[in-house]
Amino acid sequence: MPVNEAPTASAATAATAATAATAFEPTILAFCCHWCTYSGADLAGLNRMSYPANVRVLRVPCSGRVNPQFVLTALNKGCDGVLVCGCHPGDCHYVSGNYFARRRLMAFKRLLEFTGLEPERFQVRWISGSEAGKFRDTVIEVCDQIRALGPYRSGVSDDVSLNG
Amino acid sequence: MSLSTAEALTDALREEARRLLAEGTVAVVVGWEAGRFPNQTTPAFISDPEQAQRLVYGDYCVNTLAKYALGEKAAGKVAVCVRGCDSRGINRMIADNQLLRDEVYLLGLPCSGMKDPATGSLLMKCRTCTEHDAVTYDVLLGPATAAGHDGASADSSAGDSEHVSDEQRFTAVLGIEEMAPEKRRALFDAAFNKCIRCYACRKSCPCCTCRECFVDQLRAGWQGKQNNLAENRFYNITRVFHIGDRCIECGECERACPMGLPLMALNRKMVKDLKSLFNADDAGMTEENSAALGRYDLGDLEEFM
Amino acid sequence: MILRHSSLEGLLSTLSTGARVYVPAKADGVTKFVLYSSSVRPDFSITNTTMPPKDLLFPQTQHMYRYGTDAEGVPYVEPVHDADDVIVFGMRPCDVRSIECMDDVFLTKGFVDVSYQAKRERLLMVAMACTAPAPTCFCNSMGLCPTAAPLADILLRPAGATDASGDTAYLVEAQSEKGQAALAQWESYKATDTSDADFEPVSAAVSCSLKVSMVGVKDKLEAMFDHPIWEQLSKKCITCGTCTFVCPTCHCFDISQENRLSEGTRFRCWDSCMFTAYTEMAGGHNPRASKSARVRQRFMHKLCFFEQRYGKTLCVGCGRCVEKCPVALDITCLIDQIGAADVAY
Amino acid sequence: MSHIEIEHGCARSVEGRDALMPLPCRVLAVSQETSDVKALRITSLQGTRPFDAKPGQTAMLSIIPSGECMFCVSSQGEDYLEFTVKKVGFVTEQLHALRPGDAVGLRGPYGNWFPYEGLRGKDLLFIGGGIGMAPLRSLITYLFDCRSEYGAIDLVYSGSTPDDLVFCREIQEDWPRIDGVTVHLSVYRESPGWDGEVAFTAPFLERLGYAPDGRIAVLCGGPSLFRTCLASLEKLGFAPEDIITTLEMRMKCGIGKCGRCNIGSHYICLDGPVFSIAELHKIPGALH
Repeated sequence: MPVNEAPTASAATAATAATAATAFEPTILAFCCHWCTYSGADLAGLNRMSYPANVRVLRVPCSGRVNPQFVLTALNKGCDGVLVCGCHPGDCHYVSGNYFARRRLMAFKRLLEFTGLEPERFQVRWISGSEAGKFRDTVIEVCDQIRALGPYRSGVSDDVSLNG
Repeated sequence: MSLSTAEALTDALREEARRLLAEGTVAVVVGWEAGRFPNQTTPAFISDPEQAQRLVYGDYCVNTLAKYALGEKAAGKVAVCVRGCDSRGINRMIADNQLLRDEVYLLGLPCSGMKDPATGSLLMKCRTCTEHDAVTYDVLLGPATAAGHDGASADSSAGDSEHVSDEQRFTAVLGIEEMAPEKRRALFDAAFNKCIRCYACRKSCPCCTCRECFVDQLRAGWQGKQNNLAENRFYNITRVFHIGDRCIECGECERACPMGLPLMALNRKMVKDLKSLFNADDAGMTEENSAALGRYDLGDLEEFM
Repeated sequence: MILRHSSLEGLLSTLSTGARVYVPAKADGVTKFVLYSSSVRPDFSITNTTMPPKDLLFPQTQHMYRYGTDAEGVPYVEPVHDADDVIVFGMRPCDVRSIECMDDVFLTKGFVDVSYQAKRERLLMVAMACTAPAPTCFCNSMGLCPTAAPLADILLRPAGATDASGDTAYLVEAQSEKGQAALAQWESYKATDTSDADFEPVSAAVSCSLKVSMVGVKDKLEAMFDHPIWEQLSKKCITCGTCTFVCPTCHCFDISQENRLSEGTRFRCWDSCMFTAYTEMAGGHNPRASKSARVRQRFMHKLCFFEQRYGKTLCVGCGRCVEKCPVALDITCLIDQIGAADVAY
Repeated sequence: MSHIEIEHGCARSVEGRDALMPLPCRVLAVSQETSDVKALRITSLQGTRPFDAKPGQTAMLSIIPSGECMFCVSSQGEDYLEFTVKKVGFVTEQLHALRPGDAVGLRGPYGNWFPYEGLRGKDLLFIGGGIGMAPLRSLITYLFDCRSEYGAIDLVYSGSTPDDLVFCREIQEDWPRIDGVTVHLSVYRESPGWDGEVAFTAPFLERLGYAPDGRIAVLCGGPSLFRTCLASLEKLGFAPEDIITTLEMRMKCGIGKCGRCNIGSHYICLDGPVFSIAELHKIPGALH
């Protein structure tokens, strides 16, 4: 496991509630391609690089596997930000997966932002297996951005009253 | 269109429908008939030549009929009345392998935009329509209107249907894009809050033809059944994304929505982005499937480095 | 008691100190019953709100209970209580009648629905008689009167005469003990310079222009289960749930749940007999797989089955489905067709 | 001749209890009946029988966080209710993964019951297919408990393969030893290790040639078995009043409110599931 022991989502939520907003620690879900970023994260661990424990790494076979619905689901289930990482264009293990992902996620990101999502909350980066430093820097950067934004309000608990 | 044009087209439609049914060319004709209220029409399904006189055509044929071809084709060849929107819907379903061109017989009709029977004003969906006239048909009943075609306008009221520029087509999208993010969020949160998830939008959409919608994949659990902002947002955004690169911009979803959600602004956001990013074609203009998200180009814009 | 339109605002703000008061208004472009506050502008000229008031008793999502496992590993289930004192101010007679239908469903036949009952007991219905039925209204034909709402606790009838200031007056009558008791709060707002006798309330002569005949419809339908009318009629239906969701009497629901880690909430939510998945069973068999079977179910339930079971029609003639159906599949046209059908009964 | 009276809509809510709220319970025991059928015995947290159910009544069993499914109580003991669960979908798959001690939710009992009072003194013919044995078993085991009060009991039971015969050992070995009980088994396909009858239920039933003679038939099985056996029973001369069945339909609430199990003016969960064929003839769509 390339990730440090992380607090559970509910512990993070409880911590947020208990202390001031400055103490907010975001939960970030990172979909990492098995063939590149996942190894890059592993390498970061081997090299004892430290990066925020806010990120939860979820291994996927390819960035092309990341159904945009995953992103919405992650936000609805309590994540404050979502990061999708895959191989650099041209390097896809399956030849074209990341090319499809690039188009799809580019359009999807614009659609989410159109409906008011802060751009920082959903990001896509290409990180190869040797780019441990880039993985660390990306996680730090995204984490700082989302910490500054504060928690994501999905509206899960606001049941819609049709009348009222 | 003028009353006389509407009457002439109605007569031509009835005659053609009667002939097609009597000769056995088609099993059913899908068109419109008068409803209970003044100017109201409702989709009609005629399989008896004697009943062809029920068909009407005029300024108030608000329903886009394309999707009915899927339900009717089991009985034999289906004649469908088509204008720009209906014909693009048919093309779209052919491209999506839902329909064969041979399973339908298309009765092309000129269109100068349809009106709301309650108010008499041009329907929202028709104000931003780029293709009033059928893009494909087996027979054309009456002359084409002006928009997008070379022919002279059918009559003076065709002025309603002057060519719609991209700027006009994307007015709503551009307006929203200019807003501050918080304002956009507030706008769509209010809209998604209104949604009752009756699914009229997906049911009326000629692009929504999945045998099993993600909404109904209970085992996968994509869509919770609770009505709250998060679930409503999930549904609406996913719906748009699923049809975004195939949307024919018929506007049926927005017309069908009982709660008045700005669904076409969402659809057109996708259409506009795909057009500008990937030079996507307008959907449903041909039978070819050229959906922008189903393919890629090595030289696509790179913004994820 | 006579109440002037100009005193309504004062009355509503007084009432809203002790209860949640809902009034007809337009919010985000949709007319519905909105929780009253000083920023809400009630609009009593709306004949029928797009969304009926049913969700005040039967919310689209009703959380029923929470569950989980405690520290010792023992499972627990605890109810969610959320009933409040609610006043619906300005319900139309058809909507009042719809509550009567819902009462039959949720409060009778051996099982009482606990969450409905809790809300129902704390609901005060203030009805407003109709003076101008909408073109899609047909409540007369369903046995209702646009100016009477027998089940309402309090009935407001706009009085025919307006005074010199042009201020509309309402004749206020309590129709139940609960209503009578509630009127105490209204006393200070009543018009003191006039008496009930000076006003002629809107009369029973108010009538819908849309009329259908229900004579024999139920009996004929009993013999029409296999009639070709369902196949023909359902062709244009796109099987969305609009008609069922805007209907004030449709009460079908599903039960589902929302989980978070080891805890969760089970809720019930509106469902629609128009949806394929509604009757689909585990293993895939669906007793109402076809569109025509589902359309038949909806109309048979409204016009025949419910009457057999509870002695009243499940349609109150509010016209919401007539107005909102995206393909104009009109229940009044269906009733006409049944009337015209050559079926012995 | 008077016919058997079946009560409808006779279930009632328990005072002070929300009929839609499950009781937290535990699994007492699990037994694998066939490759895809398990019998689950459910006990309350206090180790008592969660509630009493009459033969044929149903209850809603749930893995609380996943969802609920309606089952017929297939038998009951001092400290448990037993349910026979076939793996067909999402919830039943999880029910199959349960082990003794695991938590489940249970609410009920719902619906009506077999008219065991009215059947007293009668000869009975049970016809079942596959998982359809579950509801029949609730009545059969009840009859065994007061054996002397009832006449002859004949059972015609079949399944696609021997593996689809639920409670097979019990039915084959124990039941025929009981006085006045005759068991006829068949499978639809030749199967290794099966030297018994190979036949579809309806022709098998006709071949056995049961005459009505005041006998009451109780029928439960899938749609095609139901249709064909019903025709056979009518051919054998059984009056629709003398054929009793129990219906299956998707149910959610169990208390006649949610609408999906509505047929005609009836709700199967509340007014049923037990009906006579004569009654079903009068309900539009019930025999479709």
